[in-house]
Amino acid sequence: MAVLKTLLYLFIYPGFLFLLVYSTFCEWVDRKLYARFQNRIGPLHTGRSGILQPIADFIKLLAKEDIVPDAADKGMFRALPIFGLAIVMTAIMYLPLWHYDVSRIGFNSFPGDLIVVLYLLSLPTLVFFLAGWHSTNFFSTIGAARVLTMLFGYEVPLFLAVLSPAILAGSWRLAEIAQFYQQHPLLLLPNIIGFAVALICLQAKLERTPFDIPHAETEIVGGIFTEYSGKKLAMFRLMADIELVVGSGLIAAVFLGGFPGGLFGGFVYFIIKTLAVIFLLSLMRAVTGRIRVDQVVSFAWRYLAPLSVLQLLIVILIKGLFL
Amino acid sequence: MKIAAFLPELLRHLFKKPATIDYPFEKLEVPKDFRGTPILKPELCISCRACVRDCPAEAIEILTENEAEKKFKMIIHNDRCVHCAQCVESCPTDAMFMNQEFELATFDRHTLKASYVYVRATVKPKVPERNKVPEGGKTVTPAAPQTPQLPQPPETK
Amino acid sequence: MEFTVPIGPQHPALKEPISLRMTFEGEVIKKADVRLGYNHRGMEKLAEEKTFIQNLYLTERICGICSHSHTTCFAQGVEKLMEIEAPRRGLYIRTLTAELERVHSHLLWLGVAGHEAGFDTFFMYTWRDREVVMDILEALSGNRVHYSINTIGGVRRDIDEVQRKKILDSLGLLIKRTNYYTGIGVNEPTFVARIAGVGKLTRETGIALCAVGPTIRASGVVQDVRKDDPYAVYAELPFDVCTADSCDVLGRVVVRVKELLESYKMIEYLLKNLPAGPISVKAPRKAKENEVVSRYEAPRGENMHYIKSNGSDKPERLKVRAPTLANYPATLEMLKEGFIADIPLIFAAIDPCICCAERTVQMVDARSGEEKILTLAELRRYSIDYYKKNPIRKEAEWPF
Amino acid sequence: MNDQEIIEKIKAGLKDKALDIQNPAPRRIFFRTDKVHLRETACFLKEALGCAYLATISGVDKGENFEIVYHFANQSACINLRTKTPRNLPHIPSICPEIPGAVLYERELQDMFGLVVDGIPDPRPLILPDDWPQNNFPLRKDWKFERPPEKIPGGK
Repeated sequence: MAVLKTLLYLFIYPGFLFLLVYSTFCEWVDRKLYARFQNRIGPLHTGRSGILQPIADFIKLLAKEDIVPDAADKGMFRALPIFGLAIVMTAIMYLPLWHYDVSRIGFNSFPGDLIVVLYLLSLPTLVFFLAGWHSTNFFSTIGAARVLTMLFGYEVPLFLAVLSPAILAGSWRLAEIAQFYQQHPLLLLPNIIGFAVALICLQAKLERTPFDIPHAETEIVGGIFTEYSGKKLAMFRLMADIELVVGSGLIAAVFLGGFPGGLFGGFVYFIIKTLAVIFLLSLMRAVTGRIRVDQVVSFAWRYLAPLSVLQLLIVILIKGLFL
Repeated sequence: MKIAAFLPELLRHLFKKPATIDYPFEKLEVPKDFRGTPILKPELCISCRACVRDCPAEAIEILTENEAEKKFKMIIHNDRCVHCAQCVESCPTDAMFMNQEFELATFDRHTLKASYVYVRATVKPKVPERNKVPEGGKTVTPAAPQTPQLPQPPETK
Repeated sequence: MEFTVPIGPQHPALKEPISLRMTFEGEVIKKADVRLGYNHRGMEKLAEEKTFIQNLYLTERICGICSHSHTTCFAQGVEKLMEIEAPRRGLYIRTLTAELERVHSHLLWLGVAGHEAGFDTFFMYTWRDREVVMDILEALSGNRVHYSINTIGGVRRDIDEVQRKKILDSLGLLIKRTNYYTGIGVNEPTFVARIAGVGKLTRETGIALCAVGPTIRASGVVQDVRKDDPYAVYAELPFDVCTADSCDVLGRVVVRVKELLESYKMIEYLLKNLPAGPISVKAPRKAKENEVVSRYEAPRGENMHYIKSNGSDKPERLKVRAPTLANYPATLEMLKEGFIADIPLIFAAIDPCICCAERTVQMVDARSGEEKILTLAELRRYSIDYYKKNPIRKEAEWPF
Repeated sequence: MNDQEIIEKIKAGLKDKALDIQNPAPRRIFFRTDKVHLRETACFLKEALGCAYLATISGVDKGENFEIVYHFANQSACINLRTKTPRNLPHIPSICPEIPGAVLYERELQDMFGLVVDGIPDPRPLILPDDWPQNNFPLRKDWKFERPPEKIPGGK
């Protein structure tokens, strides 16, 4: 029974199958919202209100000719999309959705899994860098350099912002953090600065406007993806979608009180909370223009890092004085 | 400087009807004087070739089918037409007009050719000085009245 | 490490083909060079073989955005050669179309600037509002892009009372939206951070490099053909030449937005003071041997046609100078010491409208680093050979 | 500054280097100069009349000669300076030292008329492709373009 449950966990929910379906759905939500903010219709014809459009795009890309450039490092070039996809799919296993027991330590929930998720979310950035670097195209190389430059900006504030609720909850384990905030929902309020910082950093991590600098199409064509086509590009697109789900799931687990209620309750909470985060991310994408890479770094260190330190200070004060 | 200056506008648009329409299924109406595709009214054409002379895209051809019967053939190459309506302007008898058709895209250029076979009309041109024997225009002088014949329908349209 | 990157002829930031060859050091541009000729259509040669009436439609097709500019410039030149004068109502309608075209071009440009800065929402909104003026132009002239409203000796279509009312009504909306965008343009921090202080062109360099239009006006030079050399009915219109002193892309945005507001004023004046009378006079087919220089302030800058006639119904020589060509030397100057990220913005800030030609491709072999110039035929042969040697695999290569 | 004053200034400043000064329309002044005085004249127009703005350079094929028209403009007039060069020796001096913005127009002249602009800072072709055949200058009157027959897939 336990084996079956684990297999279900890995392959159906929240593993492989659910992720495929839900990440394309999230992309549709994002596209539709972005379109409606801009007074457009958005995807419309594939499926009801275009809900199948991301899947159709995925299948279309799979059918396209796959080109590996002569000058590229062929092994790396081929392996990286699968590697990246595996990383983000692994990351969702550690979100406290289902199949965990707060009182016991399991393979998917243990003290320090927060750090693991953060680490697994950092790896895709490295994959993007390597993908760009090994394409050996000028535009890809510039894109790769920009990926790393941006990483120096947003990574530290993101870690600090995500760690402060953990400090308040007194645990490095996502399930325990979620449980703490379910018991003390009012304590979510002091984390509001951290939530804002984490949202902005997540946007940067997902490389969406205003931080879509590594693949800014009007500047460096496709950036890191310039040489990618066909199936490999489809993998990367899917990877970005799943990263969106995992990232917003992490924010929801840490800042919005997790997903209580076992299989069904957790499912409903997961959908509602991730969609709420995605709504905010879409809004941020619609409301801003792209900034320059030097502006990202200076913005991150001038505003985001001090804000997250301030958040840490608030949390420590609250913890020391009231708890 | 404000942060997120666009925000109220964006949220307002979330509840507004989209400005775009679902084009091939829904269409906007074109204004009444829209310059669409040039069409010939064969019963008015006197074969003066003013349109041939002025067409900037060489899209109009007039061939003599039968000299004795005064039968002519006009071919409008819609694949070359630039929709400027200069032919309508140049026509002394208002035999050309533009309809509202604008969706002409096709896989085959031949389907865009519209040809009309007709007997030259005997209409008095409205601007006489425009009608002064243009190049190759032997047939411009008004012909003797002849029994009115029904114009032939266009071959392809 | 310095390396050279070709921006174009095919690049997402460029809507038309042109090649900018940039030498970067890191993210900073050290050298910039421009290669034209990817879209040269030989119009000046072709014009020598067409009659004046046909050339009217040929010049219209020099550019899709400022199609009215080129026909007006050509038509008023030919009118001088033929020694006829268009009636006042015709000139009023001509000017009205010109100003509506300026409104549509500047709104389009604002959207493009937003898009180049990755600000797609701004792009969508401005282009939606541009539809208002496009609809007016369509109702007025019968088409959205090539209005063909000019003819030699006046205009082809009259404007009726219903249209006049409709345009005046729509103006209110356009003014409201333009004022709103002015607020956004100077308030949205991510947008302002991208355009302020970028693409500097000092007054002296601008003058020395013969820049025109909003590009030079944003460097504080008062240069506008509508004021300096009034054509059509601009001599009797109330308007100011808009300038800015910041010499950067922000200044060019400001100049264009100000010009929009001036254009609305002019359109209102033109509609309220529309004289009665005929709209065109009959033009002869032939022009006496003579020459004329016709100037016109297009939305992008000064447009100049030099027309020489030889007594026949065809011009002996037609020289067209579109404003973008005059702005290239200045653009190269502006690009120097900029960032890669600024290229699309700086280049878009002159509102390029590229009309040039070429059939070669520059290929760089990544391994040897040597450059090969291939003609299109060679490139085609190369690609056919490549696919013969490496056929596309039929069976799917599933990565799992 | 009205047209008459400009003409007076040109006459006074250039003396006999400015030949047949015409004023065919308001704000349009045409005059001719020999090509050896070209740079000097451009310099005079720039310094004395404020015509730093060169709108364009037009070339005209006149059979024996090429006529080259430099269209200068200032705030009050468009001053057109003509010069000519024989067809068998098509050389003109570059005015780039005086007016740096002239370089593109001079390159265009080289491409289209086969003129040789002496002292041009950047002599590469501007608009013609790199594989363009030698000694083909499209805007010369003796250069005729044969339109290739239109090929429509599937026959006419």
